[in-house]
Amino acid sequence: MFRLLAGRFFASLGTLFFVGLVLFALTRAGPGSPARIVLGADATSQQITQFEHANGLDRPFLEQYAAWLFDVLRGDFGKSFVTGRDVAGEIAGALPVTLSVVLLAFVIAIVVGIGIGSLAALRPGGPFASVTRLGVVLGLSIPAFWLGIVLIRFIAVELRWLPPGGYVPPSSGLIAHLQTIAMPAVSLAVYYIAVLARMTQASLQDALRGDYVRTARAMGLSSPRIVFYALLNALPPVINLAALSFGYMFGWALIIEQVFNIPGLSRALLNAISQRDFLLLQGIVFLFTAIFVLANLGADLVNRVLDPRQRSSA
Amino acid sequence: MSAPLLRIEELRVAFRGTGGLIEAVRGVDFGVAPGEVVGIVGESGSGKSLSMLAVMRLLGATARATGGRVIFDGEDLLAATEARMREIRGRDIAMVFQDPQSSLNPALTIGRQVTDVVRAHRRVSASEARRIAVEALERVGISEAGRRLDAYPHEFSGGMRQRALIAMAIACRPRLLIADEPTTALDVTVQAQIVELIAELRRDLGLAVIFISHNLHLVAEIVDRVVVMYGGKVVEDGPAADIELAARHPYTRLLRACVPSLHGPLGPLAAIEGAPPRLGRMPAGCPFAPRCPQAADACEREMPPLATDGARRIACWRPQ
Amino acid sequence: MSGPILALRGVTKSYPQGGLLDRLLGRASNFVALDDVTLQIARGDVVGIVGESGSGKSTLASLAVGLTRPTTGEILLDGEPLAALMRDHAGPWRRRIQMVFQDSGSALNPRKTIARCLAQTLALRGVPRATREDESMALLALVGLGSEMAPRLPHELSGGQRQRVGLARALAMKPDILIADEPVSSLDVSLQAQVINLLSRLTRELGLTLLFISHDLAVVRTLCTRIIVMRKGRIVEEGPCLDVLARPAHPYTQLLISSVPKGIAGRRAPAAAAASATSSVG
Amino acid sequence: MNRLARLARAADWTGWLGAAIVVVMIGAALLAPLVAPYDPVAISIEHRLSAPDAAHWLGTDQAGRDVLSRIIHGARASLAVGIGAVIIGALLGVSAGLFAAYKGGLGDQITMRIVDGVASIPLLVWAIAIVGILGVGPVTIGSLQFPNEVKIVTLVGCLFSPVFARVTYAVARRIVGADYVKARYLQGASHWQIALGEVLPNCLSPIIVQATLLVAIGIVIEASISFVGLGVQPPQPSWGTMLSDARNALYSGEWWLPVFPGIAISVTVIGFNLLGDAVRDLFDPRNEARTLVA
Repeated sequence: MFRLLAGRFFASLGTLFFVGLVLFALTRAGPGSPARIVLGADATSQQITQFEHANGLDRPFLEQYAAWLFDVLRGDFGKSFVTGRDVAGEIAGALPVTLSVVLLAFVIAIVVGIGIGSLAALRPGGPFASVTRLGVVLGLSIPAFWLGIVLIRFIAVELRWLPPGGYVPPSSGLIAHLQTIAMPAVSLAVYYIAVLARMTQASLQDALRGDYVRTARAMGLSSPRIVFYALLNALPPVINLAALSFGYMFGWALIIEQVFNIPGLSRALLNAISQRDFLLLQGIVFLFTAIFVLANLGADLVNRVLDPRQRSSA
Repeated sequence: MSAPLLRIEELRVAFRGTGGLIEAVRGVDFGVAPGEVVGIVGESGSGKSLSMLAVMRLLGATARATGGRVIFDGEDLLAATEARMREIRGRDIAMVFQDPQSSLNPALTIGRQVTDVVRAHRRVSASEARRIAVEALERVGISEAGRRLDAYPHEFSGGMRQRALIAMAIACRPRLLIADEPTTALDVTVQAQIVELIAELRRDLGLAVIFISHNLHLVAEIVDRVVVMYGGKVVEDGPAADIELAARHPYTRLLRACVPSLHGPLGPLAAIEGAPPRLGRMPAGCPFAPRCPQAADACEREMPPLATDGARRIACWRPQ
Repeated sequence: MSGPILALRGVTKSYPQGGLLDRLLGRASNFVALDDVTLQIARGDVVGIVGESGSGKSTLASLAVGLTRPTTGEILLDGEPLAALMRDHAGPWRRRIQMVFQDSGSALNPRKTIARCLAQTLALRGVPRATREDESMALLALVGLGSEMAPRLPHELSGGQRQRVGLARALAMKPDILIADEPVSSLDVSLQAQVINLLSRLTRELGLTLLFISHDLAVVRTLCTRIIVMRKGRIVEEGPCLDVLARPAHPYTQLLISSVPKGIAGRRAPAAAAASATSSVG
Repeated sequence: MNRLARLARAADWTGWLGAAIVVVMIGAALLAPLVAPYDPVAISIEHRLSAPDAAHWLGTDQAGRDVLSRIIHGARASLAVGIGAVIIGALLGVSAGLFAAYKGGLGDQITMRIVDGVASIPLLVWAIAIVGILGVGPVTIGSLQFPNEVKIVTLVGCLFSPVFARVTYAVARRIVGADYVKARYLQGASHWQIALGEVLPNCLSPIIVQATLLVAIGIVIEASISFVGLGVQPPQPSWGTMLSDARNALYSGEWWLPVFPGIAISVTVIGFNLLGDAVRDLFDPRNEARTLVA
């Protein structure tokens, strides 16, 4: 078991290393070198050489990458050439904002999605299952950012129940904090509610058709117990998908933050793009990728831990 | 014959199709006495498993019993409430299935699955349930049962899994065990062991058994009486020796002759031409008529009744 | 002409187990499916290979036709090493050894009509387009199917009919050796008898060498002249079929024989039943 | 009439609806210049911000441009990105999956690890970042100039490829092990004949299902990237930029500006999702209601 965990962990690190390398190469592939961007078009070649040497940009590519990666692993994302600010500090300021939206959306998606999916699976062909089917298609089809716009229009502008945007940190009051992240989190969650509901429904329905469920019925077990039997086998793929969704949600949170004008990683990333601050961009994208890879790893591990067959074969 | 423990009367089961109901079990009729072992023999599509699922009320969403009665111990199971059925299943009648691999829950230990059955029917403490589970597992020949309680199904071999399933079935001492092709998915040597185990349980626990199989030889080894089914109907029913050695229905005779044996004469096997009737395309008359070498016009037109002849019953216009 | 048509010499097949990392580091463990097997099949022999799951009988079949390669050892087809022949993937040797599979629903491509399946097979044997249809019909007739089967898809056929098509497909290559891997085990008993009779007739009429792989001793007895009993990747007993079944030398063969259902004749008195299963042979 | 049959027919009905939506949208995109009542980029100050009326069915925007015409023309970018990315993703992914499944052994493992690697890239973030790095200008290859969307199509296509690779791999590996494939091999059929003639045709249905569902996701991705200003560049119309522009109208009451482009995206995506679901139901062997009666 431990060997398996370690193996998966190192495989993920390896993935991150290579994906990071691609990212590093891509940031270097864009038009304009960092020196040109910082020093302007008028800079002399001597100034540029000097700048590049001072910032280690004249070293071999792989060496630069290794140095950067090593620093990142210690929590040092470097200092921006453009703003002169510490990239790690910038990220540390924006990450909790994004994280609070994503976490709330994640909780909503899991509770509502798995709940709806389970209920729909218990009575296949029933009215609730039909409604779920329709709801799932709608949930999958309405883009989160448009849903956000519609929510702002009705909940914030017409009904004035919630603020239309902005962000209040939890330190300035939990209620106010939740009020600011409620609509973004819901907009973000809807798609994943649909995804998880559909998966739960399909998986549980499948499990309920399983031979072991028939056996349990033939032995006279009660219905709740039989559903529990089926859930034990139906949930691992759902939990796997939920873990993956956590990673995906960060990506879509970028767009949602734009809609609700939330100062999270999205603003930092778009700023980095508009200022051509590649070190900041690199840092943020690497962070996203790391979160995504970890979510993948988590999904994988959850599956293995839940499945006794894989647990003991490790 | 003493008063039957189970009496199936004119049982009909149909699938729901887009064009309405498709009848697959078309009036099955037989009884099982207490402690009696009955074999049901038939090919795929004969309705043998389906009628037993109907007895257990386990047909699922796609099929349902459309007629007849299933009297168990004086009670019509087809009219019983689902709650009542839950009491009966596992406590009075238990059923084991063909594929022991998929019939056990892969996510739970063997012990948990057996004790769950015990606790579904008896108000006992956890430790008492465990004791009963160990006893049941030992009863079906699983050694070191106490230690094996914590094993998961995938850690068991196919034969062991089938034993564990039988342990679940007998844990509450039911009076009737329905075994649906319990050995088909197993290796021959294991198959012999399981057959032996069922014979043993019957002897020691006084259990009545319905043993479903496609193999007449296998069934004849342990059962008292054989019910032969074809096309959703009982075609012949009688003491095992009579059915195997002196069957009167042409289908039963051919069924026996077309299975090769280790002792009979060599040479081509008796073959039954054609294939069993498909669901929804049952002939109007005797279902076997299209393949029957003895078929006459009457056979094609009208289904022969199941006529009693001493200890047996035969549904054939031209019995041999 | 005198040597064995198929020979295995010290053939072992093992499968590595473990993930990519294990394999790259060369620390994967091995599962031995076939363990140092030597045997010879004479031309015209009808050989039954009997064993339970894990006995290696199916591995032996896929090695003999060249679906997999042995880890060690040598397979000779008419004296020529199979390893050398296989360098020419589509060589003329291919047609000489063909296989019939278990009817698992995957023996025939679900998207191809029977006619197309046979025509494509004939094309690979080099039969000109013009005569393919006639020959397909002849093949269907050979296995006892009418020409009305030709335009049908596999799911429109019964299990027995599909198995006949599988046989026709193998025969389309005009093989010398036919390997049949549990060809009747998933069929209903009445259809099983039809296919066994058909195989028996065809081997006789076409002078085929048949390797019949089965778990069913009674079926092997009906069909085969020779029997090979396998267990855990090894041959435990072999010889003329009737001799081995009448006087099994190996305890495992005895156990297999005693496990065959014998109907009423196999009924034991309650006391005798308690005795060891191996003692009640015959 | 029983419930299962009704449900099966309901599925057919929604499938047809999905197909109809997809056909209408693709038709609108292809024939945009003919179908659209106005020039989508023609500015008309005197008609700015007019509510839906007989002249402008869906109203006009801040620059007096006809919303309906902009939506019809916007379908081009959306569908081009959605469908284009799926084609690229399918070409890459299906060949990788087919190769890995057919080849087996080390080649299989290495290919699928690469697929895992690509799959562990967060699609949207990377698409935004890479367009950000490369800039939103047109791409020039030789004498040909492509709009910014080409970057998005290629990127999204690459990032879609693992989905296709995994689906193909999962199905193809089962088929490669099927007896009819072995039989074909034993007849001396070439690897190409087997891979393309036996394996691929039997993998197609789940691939088509995925393709349909991924077009839907591609459309949303295009809209999202355009929404943050990194996709289709003004004045060219796109559903994403229209919504982005409409944010200013949230407080001033021009409801038609945010509503109609959003509906356009949602309806198109619903169309592809319904179509994909219907295709899935059609092919899914587990669909008992169908297999049982067949």
